[in-house]
Amino acid sequence: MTALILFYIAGFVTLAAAILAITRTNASHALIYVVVALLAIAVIFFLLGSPFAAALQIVVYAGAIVVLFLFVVMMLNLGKSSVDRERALLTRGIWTVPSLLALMLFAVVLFALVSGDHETEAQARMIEPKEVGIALYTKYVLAVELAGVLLLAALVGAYHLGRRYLADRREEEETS
Amino acid sequence: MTILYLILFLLGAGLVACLVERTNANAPRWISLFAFIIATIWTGAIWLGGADPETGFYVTGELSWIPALGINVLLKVDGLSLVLIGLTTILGVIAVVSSWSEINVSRGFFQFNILWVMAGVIGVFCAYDLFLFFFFWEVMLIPMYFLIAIWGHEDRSYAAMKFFLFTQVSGLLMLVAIIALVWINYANTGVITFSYDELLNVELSGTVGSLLMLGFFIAFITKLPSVPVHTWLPDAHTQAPTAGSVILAGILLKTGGYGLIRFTVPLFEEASRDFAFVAMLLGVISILYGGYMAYSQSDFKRLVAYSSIAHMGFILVGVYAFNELGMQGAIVTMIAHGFSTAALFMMAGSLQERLHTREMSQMGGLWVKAPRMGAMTMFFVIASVGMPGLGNFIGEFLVLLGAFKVNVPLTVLATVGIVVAAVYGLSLMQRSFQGTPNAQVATMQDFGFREMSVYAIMIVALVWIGIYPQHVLDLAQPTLDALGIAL
Amino acid sequence: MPPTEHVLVLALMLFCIGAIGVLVRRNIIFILISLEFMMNACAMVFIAAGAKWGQPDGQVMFMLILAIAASEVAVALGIVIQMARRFRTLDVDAVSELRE
Amino acid sequence: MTLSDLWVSFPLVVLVGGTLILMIGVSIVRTHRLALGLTLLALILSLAAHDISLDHITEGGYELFGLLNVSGVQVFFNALFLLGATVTALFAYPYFDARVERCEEFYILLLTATAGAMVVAAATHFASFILGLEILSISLYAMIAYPRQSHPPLEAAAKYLVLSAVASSAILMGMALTYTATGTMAFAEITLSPESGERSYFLLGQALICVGIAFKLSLVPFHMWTPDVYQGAPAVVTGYVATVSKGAVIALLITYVQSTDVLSYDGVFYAVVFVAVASMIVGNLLALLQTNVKRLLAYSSIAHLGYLLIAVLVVNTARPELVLETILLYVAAYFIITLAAFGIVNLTSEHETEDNEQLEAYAGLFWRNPLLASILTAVALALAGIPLTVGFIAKFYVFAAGVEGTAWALIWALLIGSAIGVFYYLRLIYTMVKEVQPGATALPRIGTQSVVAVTVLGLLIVVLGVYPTPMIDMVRSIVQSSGF
Repeated sequence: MTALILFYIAGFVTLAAAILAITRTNASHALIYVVVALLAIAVIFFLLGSPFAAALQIVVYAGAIVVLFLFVVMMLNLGKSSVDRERALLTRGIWTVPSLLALMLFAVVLFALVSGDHETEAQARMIEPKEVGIALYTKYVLAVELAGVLLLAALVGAYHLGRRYLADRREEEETS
Repeated sequence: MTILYLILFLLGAGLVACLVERTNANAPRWISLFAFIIATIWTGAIWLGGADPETGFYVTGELSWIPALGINVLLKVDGLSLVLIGLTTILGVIAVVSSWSEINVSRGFFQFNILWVMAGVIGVFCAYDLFLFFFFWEVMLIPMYFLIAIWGHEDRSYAAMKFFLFTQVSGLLMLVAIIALVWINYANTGVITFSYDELLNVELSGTVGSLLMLGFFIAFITKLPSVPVHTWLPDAHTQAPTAGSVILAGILLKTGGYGLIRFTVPLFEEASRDFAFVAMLLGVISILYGGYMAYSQSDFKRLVAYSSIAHMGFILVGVYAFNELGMQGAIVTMIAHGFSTAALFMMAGSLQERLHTREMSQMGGLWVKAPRMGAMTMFFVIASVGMPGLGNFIGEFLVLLGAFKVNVPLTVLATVGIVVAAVYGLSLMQRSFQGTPNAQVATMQDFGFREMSVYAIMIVALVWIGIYPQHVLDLAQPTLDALGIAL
Repeated sequence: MPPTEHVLVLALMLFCIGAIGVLVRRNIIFILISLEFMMNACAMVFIAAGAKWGQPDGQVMFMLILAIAASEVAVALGIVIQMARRFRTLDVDAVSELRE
Repeated sequence: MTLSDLWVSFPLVVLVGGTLILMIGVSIVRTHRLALGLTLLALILSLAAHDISLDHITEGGYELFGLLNVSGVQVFFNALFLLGATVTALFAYPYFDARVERCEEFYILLLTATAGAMVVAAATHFASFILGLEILSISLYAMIAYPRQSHPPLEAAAKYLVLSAVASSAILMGMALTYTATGTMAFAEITLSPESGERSYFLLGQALICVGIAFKLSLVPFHMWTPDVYQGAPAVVTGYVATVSKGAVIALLITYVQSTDVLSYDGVFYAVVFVAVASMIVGNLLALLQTNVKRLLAYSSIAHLGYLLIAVLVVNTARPELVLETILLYVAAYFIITLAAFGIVNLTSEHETEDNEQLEAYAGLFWRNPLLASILTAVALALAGIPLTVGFIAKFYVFAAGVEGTAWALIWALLIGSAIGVFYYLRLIYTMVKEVQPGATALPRIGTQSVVAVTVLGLLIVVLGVYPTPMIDMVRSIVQSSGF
């Protein structure tokens, strides 16, 4: 029962953060909500008996992918002058809602860790990271290799698109 | 096999003509001319060679093509095919000569298209495999499209598009009907074959038979053309260059009539009989409508184009009279119309070349300046109107006789069409060659030897058919017998 | 453990929010964020289904989705950087030249 | 992993290995020519490796790790992908050489994209399906945006990315729901027991997967940005997107429909019928309005995939052999025609700054460059399905499959679509035979290798149109061996 309540709270946080994220006008603000939503989803994963997935969700998604986003957004500095943006970032109002949502999440996780009783469905059960690892390197070994090719393609693509060539530098010098 | 070689010969000549233009701009037309002369002699030789007494075919050829689908290159020439192939090769000569000095841009490609159209048409006339037939049926459109689109007159893009679209779409209906027929045969016998002879035996239930028959019928009357799918013809004929009009009116329209006789009627005999009244009615409407429209035209070429619709109405009436007289009449009309209308289109071409107009209001009194042209026009107008002693008369008379046995009121209406023909024919003559000469007509040149020799061929042909039609009738008779229809 | 149906409802709602974002927003960064939500919704269903059937496959699929999302973001951000550098805007419609 | 596993997957291994060697090679010496050479070598070796893998494939295909299944059909598709990639590489060389500073990465992406296509075509499991699809798509984003200094490619890449990612998400969600309902992700095991209470998830999942596939094939009404992508991408890449990426999804569609029998659910079936009819009609109608050759080809390809869907839809009413034969022939014909079409667009713009893609740019091409004009004419006629071209054979087969499956409504749509199609294909031809405008210049000198490639494709269009027997025999033997 407690798990159910926790799930509802996490679910509410997810949806609320997601809605807020996609309705922001400032990309940096939106990304903060994204982090919140992703963390809430990690909680749900945990409640679903997949601690390993929950950990990965935080490390890779919230940790790596969103940071990548943030990095690009900061680097580009589009729109009005960046000073305006910085100032807006610091106002109190912007921060209240994400903080509240995150706080709720924290409470949920805390409660889940303390209570620790999981009711299960007929077949439903907790799946250990070990099991996942075994599946990954037996049944899905080809998929892992293909994922490697996928990352290689992404690497080459991002490298070509992201890097500056001679012509780019020359162009920039001319404009500046 | 010899007929396949004839087709390949024309195709090859087309390629040579196209390629040789770079070295010599005059060579293509000579190549083309000789190719058609050789083809005519070739056809004559086939005729003289006589038919195989057992099968009734002059030549046959079979070659494996797509065995996986039971498709073969199956070519057979019987009397009907031979007559039409002869008409094709002779008109080929005429088309080349008629455009001798008209075409100045890319002559090689022009001759290429003419040769390829003719090769396609010959293929249509002797294909005994439905897939092959459809193949040729569509292939001849492409060079014809180019003839109109490249060397046509002011509205050529529109006219070429309309021509292609009508024939292509109606052709697709036929393709669906062909495939459905083949697959019905497959369901019955377990064999996929496109062979005409095999498919003649397919048993069809009433509705299915009617639907498939309509698929073929619509394709053929579009080409013929008959009301209500005739609207491409006035545009295409008017805009095409002279050789294009000659080929269109002389030969391409005949493939529609041929298709009706060879495919629609035998393959779907029962359905066709049920449909005969509608078809004859369409024919009569075409006759009257074509005549009426022809009379109200001011453009020389357009007038002749509409008159073609009227003449083609006779073919529809003749075929669907379902008796020997009607069919024979239709065939003779096809041949005679081929010559007489081709001649009139050539005349229009010659006039346009000299006067740079096709408007009859700009003409008048030409006879004085160009008596030979006048005489020729007079002859072919009269032939076209149906003067006894000339080919068209025989054809239309036989058609009317045949139709009379079946449906008297329609026959009467068709006969009215002949009277209308006389009216517009003579009006054409009067408006262009009689009356007071126009100022710009003063410098007009009369026909020279080249033109006169071509007209001579056509006059001989028409008189021959008119006085002694038995040759054509004899040639076509075995075909009609072989159709196995109680005529 | 929460019932699968409830997780599905939540995931579908998240998926729809993402889809709405893709449709409504014109700034490519926001479109990408919305796409991330859609992907996450998928991942959530896989995890729930894996738990429901007691199989590790659901989590394996989640990891594959992680790889996919990471690669897409990498290339997408590369395109974003180029767009920003060339057109000084991230609005997909504002840069639109491709039409009749 | 056994030795025969390795042999069967050898073409894929060669391709991926080739990618790595190419990467190493590029990192040592950055020469465009070397990159092209290594790419062609990898592609050809991979094609040759199929010969080895064929020896190990038994009737009905060879199962690899439960994720892939390789049979004659897959080998056929792979051969087409490799052909497409080879042609693309040949066209890309002069095109990028003239306008991009660093060209080598393009070939790496080309190889990974082709590997992705091969995975998609052979997929029998959701995991391999989505991975292959993503390898393909991600490579394509970068390939489309490759000439990053110009505007249209970047915009096209951004649009394609969004479009494709939405499609992927839809497919993923569909997979997840299907997995929830059935507890399996292998195509062959996906069935719904009739008493199951999870029918709604299952159907929603299948519907989402269908929507995703329709996105990837850019069928109406999921075609919104396709013309923009086609127009903005460099012509070489457009040709690749139009052929290989769509071919891969079609191959997958065959396996998927066959093993899950999803079309036997009425709702799914009629939805696909709607999509097919809409694609045929709307695709052709919108193509009428285009004055840009790339956009015209985009709409035309939408329509062509609608035609192809007819064959897929009659899978339960016509003989399966005929259905498969039709699809394979149609895809082969479509590959040849489309590659030739974009090849010509590419050829005529090799030395321009922007792609030479306005219809008016082709005015009088017949008199300026008869060879290219003749090939483009063959292409237009083939797309219109006129005899003498391989396009007719393909359309003939679709008609035959439709007639055998008694899908009369679809045949009517095909007839109407073809009729509309004739208009704009003819307009293209007419543009080429128009008189040369006074301002029009002769075409610049163009690279020999691209001309040869385009000429070979043009000859294939005509030769296979006149004498299709070798192609039909080959396809038929593949169909028989695959045990469809």
